[in-house]
Amino acid sequence: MATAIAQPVERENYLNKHYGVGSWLLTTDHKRIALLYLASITFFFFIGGFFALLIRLELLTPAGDLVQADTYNKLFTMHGQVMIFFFLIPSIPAVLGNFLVPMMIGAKDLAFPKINLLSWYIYAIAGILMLHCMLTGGVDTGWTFYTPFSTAFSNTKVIEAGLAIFISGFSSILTGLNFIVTIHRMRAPGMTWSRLPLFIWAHYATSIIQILGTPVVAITLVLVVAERALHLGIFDPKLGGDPLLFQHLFWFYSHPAVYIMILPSMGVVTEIIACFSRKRIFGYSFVALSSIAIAVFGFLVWAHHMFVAGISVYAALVFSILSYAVAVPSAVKVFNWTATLYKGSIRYDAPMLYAFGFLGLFTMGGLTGLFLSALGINVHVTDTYFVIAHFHYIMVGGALMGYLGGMHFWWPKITGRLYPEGWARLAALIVFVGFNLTFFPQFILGYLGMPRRYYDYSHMPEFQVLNVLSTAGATVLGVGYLLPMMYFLWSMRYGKPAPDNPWRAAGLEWQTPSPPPTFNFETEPVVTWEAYNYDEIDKGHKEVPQVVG
Amino acid sequence: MAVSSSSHEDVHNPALLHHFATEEQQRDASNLGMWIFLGTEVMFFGGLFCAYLIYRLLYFPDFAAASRTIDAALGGTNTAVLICSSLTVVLAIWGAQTARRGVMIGCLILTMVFGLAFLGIKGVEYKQKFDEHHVPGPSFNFENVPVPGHPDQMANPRHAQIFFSLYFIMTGLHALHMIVGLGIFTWLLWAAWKGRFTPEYHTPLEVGGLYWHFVDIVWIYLFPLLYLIDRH
Amino acid sequence: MAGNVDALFIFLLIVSGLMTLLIFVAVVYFAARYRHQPGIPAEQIEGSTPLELTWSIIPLGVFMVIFAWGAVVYFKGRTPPRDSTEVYVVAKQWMWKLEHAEGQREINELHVPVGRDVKLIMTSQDVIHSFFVPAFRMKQDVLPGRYTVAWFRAIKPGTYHLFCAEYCGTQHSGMIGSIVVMEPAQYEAWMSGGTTGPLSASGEKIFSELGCQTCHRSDTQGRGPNLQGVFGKPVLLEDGRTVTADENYVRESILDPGAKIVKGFKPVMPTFQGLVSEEQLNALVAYVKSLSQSGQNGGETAKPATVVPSQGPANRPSKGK
Amino acid sequence: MSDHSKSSPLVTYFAVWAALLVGTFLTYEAAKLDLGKFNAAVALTIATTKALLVALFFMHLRQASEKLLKLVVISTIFFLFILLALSMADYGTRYFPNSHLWS
Repeated sequence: MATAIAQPVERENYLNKHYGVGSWLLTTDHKRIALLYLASITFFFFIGGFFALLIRLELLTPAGDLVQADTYNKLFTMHGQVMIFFFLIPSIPAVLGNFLVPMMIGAKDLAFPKINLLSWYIYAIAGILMLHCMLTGGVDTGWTFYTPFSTAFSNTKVIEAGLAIFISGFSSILTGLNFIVTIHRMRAPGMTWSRLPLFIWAHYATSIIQILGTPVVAITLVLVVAERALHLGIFDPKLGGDPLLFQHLFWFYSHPAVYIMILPSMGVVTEIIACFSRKRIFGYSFVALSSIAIAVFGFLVWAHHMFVAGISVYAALVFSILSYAVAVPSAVKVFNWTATLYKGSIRYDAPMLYAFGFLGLFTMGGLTGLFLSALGINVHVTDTYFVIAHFHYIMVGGALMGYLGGMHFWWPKITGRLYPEGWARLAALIVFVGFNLTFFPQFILGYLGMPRRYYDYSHMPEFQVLNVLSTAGATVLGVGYLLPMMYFLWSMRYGKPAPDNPWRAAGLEWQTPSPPPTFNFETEPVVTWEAYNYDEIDKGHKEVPQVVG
Repeated sequence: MAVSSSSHEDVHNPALLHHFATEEQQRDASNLGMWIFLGTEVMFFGGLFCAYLIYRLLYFPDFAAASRTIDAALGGTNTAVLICSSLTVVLAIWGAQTARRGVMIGCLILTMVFGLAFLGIKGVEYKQKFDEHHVPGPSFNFENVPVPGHPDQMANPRHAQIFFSLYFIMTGLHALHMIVGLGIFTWLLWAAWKGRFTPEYHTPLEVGGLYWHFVDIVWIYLFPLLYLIDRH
Repeated sequence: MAGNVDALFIFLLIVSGLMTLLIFVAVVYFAARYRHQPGIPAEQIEGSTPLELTWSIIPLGVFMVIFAWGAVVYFKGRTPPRDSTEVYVVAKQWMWKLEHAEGQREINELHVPVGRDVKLIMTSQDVIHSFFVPAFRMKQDVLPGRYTVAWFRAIKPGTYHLFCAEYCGTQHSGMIGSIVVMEPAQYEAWMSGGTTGPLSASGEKIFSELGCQTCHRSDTQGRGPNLQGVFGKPVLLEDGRTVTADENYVRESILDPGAKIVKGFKPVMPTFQGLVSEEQLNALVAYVKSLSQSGQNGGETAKPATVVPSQGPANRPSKGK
Repeated sequence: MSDHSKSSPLVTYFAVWAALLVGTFLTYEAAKLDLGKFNAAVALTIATTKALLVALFFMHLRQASEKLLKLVVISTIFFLFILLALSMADYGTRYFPNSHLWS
């Protein structure tokens, strides 16, 4: 899609330096790779969204009438797998992170450009395998692959889906590895740790999880595939194995994986809030450290997905209390963002509207997490729509809002074009309203007891009203997601050319042309200022932070 | 695994790559990258060690019985072989550092010979297990094998099968790493032969060496855990 | 149960409602009050460590209260009262098979008396299921290969939904049923309907059909331990460990006799893996359990049990392994 | 990492190599002794010593002037420990009081 971009400005930049398919497929430029990722994850986002739409349509009526039970099971399975492994996990890191991490720290590229390209190819191979799996029958285990259903009972393409996700994991690992090395080794002179934008801190924390968590789920999927192919017994109780071991290993990654999705989004929102309230972030070091704390504590809480699974009650106590420990840094972040607004000079541009949306939805998602970590309540609401609503508030309301906010914020930098502001504000509003209409009723559904992954609720017609509301919301939400897609595409050709720093923002990435030249900076930056020095910009002491040649 | 080989490609040009400011920066980045990759590898094996630990504690007697049927002498020999190969790796780097081309190339070749020997011995072991029907699957047979210390108590074949599953997956994954390592070292040998490495620049050797040593360390743990559960 | 959970839920609703309100009001107020106005620059504030500590420690304190409360509710929900009525549950794709200790069998329907504690001893024949009764705020996964236990006490007559809450395949959403809570009198009437006798009696029959009594004799001469009065008691094992003879232990002893051998006995018992169905296993467990109940409850002394405390190796009662 | 020009003395390499071989031999022999529960402890202690020798001397972790590499190693081991320890928190107490993974 990016090859279609018209040459926006006369200056040579990363988009117009080379032309042709080959110049994209063999590029090692982190900005071009980011666009490769953008195209591919957008593709998967709409596939996953299409599945979601079918799920919601099926649930419009209590009876199972739109699709067959098996089809429905495949729909929610592949919705989850596609959205999590092929959209959310790569979304912000591989697109915005890839584009911005080197620029924000004043580097010419990531430390290992070829590995960066390799990670996209690995992602592409995994994606093709996943597509092949979906087109030739799909998989119906739920995205969680619980054994022994996945290893001994499902007769769908578990092995193929497992391998696809296994492979995609390496793409994620390589991205994380590249970020950590880049952040450690490639910072521009003067870019000390305490001057790093909080976006970088968030990506650093994300990378830790990608590096240390992903391999565990990878090997677990290998075991599932081996178990399914050879009946080894590792997870099969009939052969002496313990199915809960699978759950432990799976959630060891898959709980922290939530933080892979939300942490980068927090980073994006931090940048946006600072820029549009023209302020230093309140409590910089606390926000930075809370990212690391979330990454570390995120590894200690996984079994809160298993409170009714048959684990030891004593272990459940430990995991419950640790789950509250991870809630504290999240709360700290929310308070700091709110405090940043205090005495700011706040503008309501589209990115800021998404950031506000993020704040509200993440707060609600986070607070409902407190319900789920409370052992006594967890028993009732786990595996119901309450959980569905909770994690959509975090992963869609939080992560996706942040992603969209970030796309709007940096779109002028990425493409050199401005998107239509009015449409963008409208889209932000539609997404916010549609989202709440879709998912808020699901909290109530869950507490009333509607289990997740139910295809047919004809014996419980009392659930219909809330389901209808939810489906109506999903339709609105769908429109809200299509809009940005359309005006972004439109703006690539017809949008007004963007100035280098349309938001008068403070980050290093804004001190270079839009779109940036291939090696990001025309002269090598030397950093002499703190992050978020909006006072200096606004008081006119410096029009923009000075870049020393 | 592809990672490590391509991390070498990044630096295969002795000239400084465009996006690094100094050679020092480039070398430090490669080094750090490899160490972090090894962290990933630790967690990769870590999932297996976790499964192993839990089943070993749950089914200790069966694991002990199954472990006894593997040839510990071969396993011990393989440990020694790998240790020797680690030595030749450091000697090869020393050769590069001190401009002793013969030492460098000779030691690289020796490392690969040791690596191949390891895989050969591993193959002999696998062959034995195959002949004894100890390979998990339809032909698996572990009937009437007594539990160590209790001659009248037979090990549970299902639990023994879990042991052998873990044995084959863990050693198999390790062997896969050895094969990747041999690939890396073939390339290093080629590059060394071409005279790419100098006392000033031999980062690929160091990074490849880190990988090789890590594979050695994994085996250092696998050997007692799999072969020596209960041998008295 | 429902009351406890709801109380905590309401508490959480209030706490999180206040928190949400606080954030929302602050955000909306700041956004309006400090909107961009020409000539009024933002005021730069670095941050405040006391403030950071305040809003870390206070939430942490609140969280600990929630944790403790949640843990208490959870513990109550996980610990069946001693004298509960027992129901054996076997889940399979895609139905619930329930068997009362008294012998009544039901499918997808469970009749229980109001006000009585009901303990569910559950296992699955195939994949993981989850026994979920929203009205009782009670849920427990049902696993293949072992027992999980749950309990509830219904306080109002009526019919309540029973759901499978763990995804289990094609007809997952069809694996539903109902809990029928009846007045005691009605329940007695229902119970007196056709039954083949108590579950333990079927268990006794299976016990003798499989020839278990040749070794597990009711004296000290058997090749296997005497099972009288074993259930619920600690058992000394050959390797020096001690276990309590609970449902899972009896189950394991039948299916994997070599795993935990009672002190003083030889590992001579063959496995019954694949030879007994889940229902037969339940019956056997109920039977072994019944051998202890006579002495325990001080009721009718059915058998002159040779209940010996856990030291005596020779006549250690337990499933011989 | 900074002083690569100064190569480690060969003596160290050969000494470490010899120590590793001795360690392997010791592990093998110790396994034949009946030490009860301590067999595993002895085996793992020797293995860890060997792993440390390889990491510190062959992988030059000891000389690494930067603390960063040590931090990478330590944090990896920490997370591995978390995986094992918290899993065991479940398995160790799941059938309590019938749990005897530790005895």
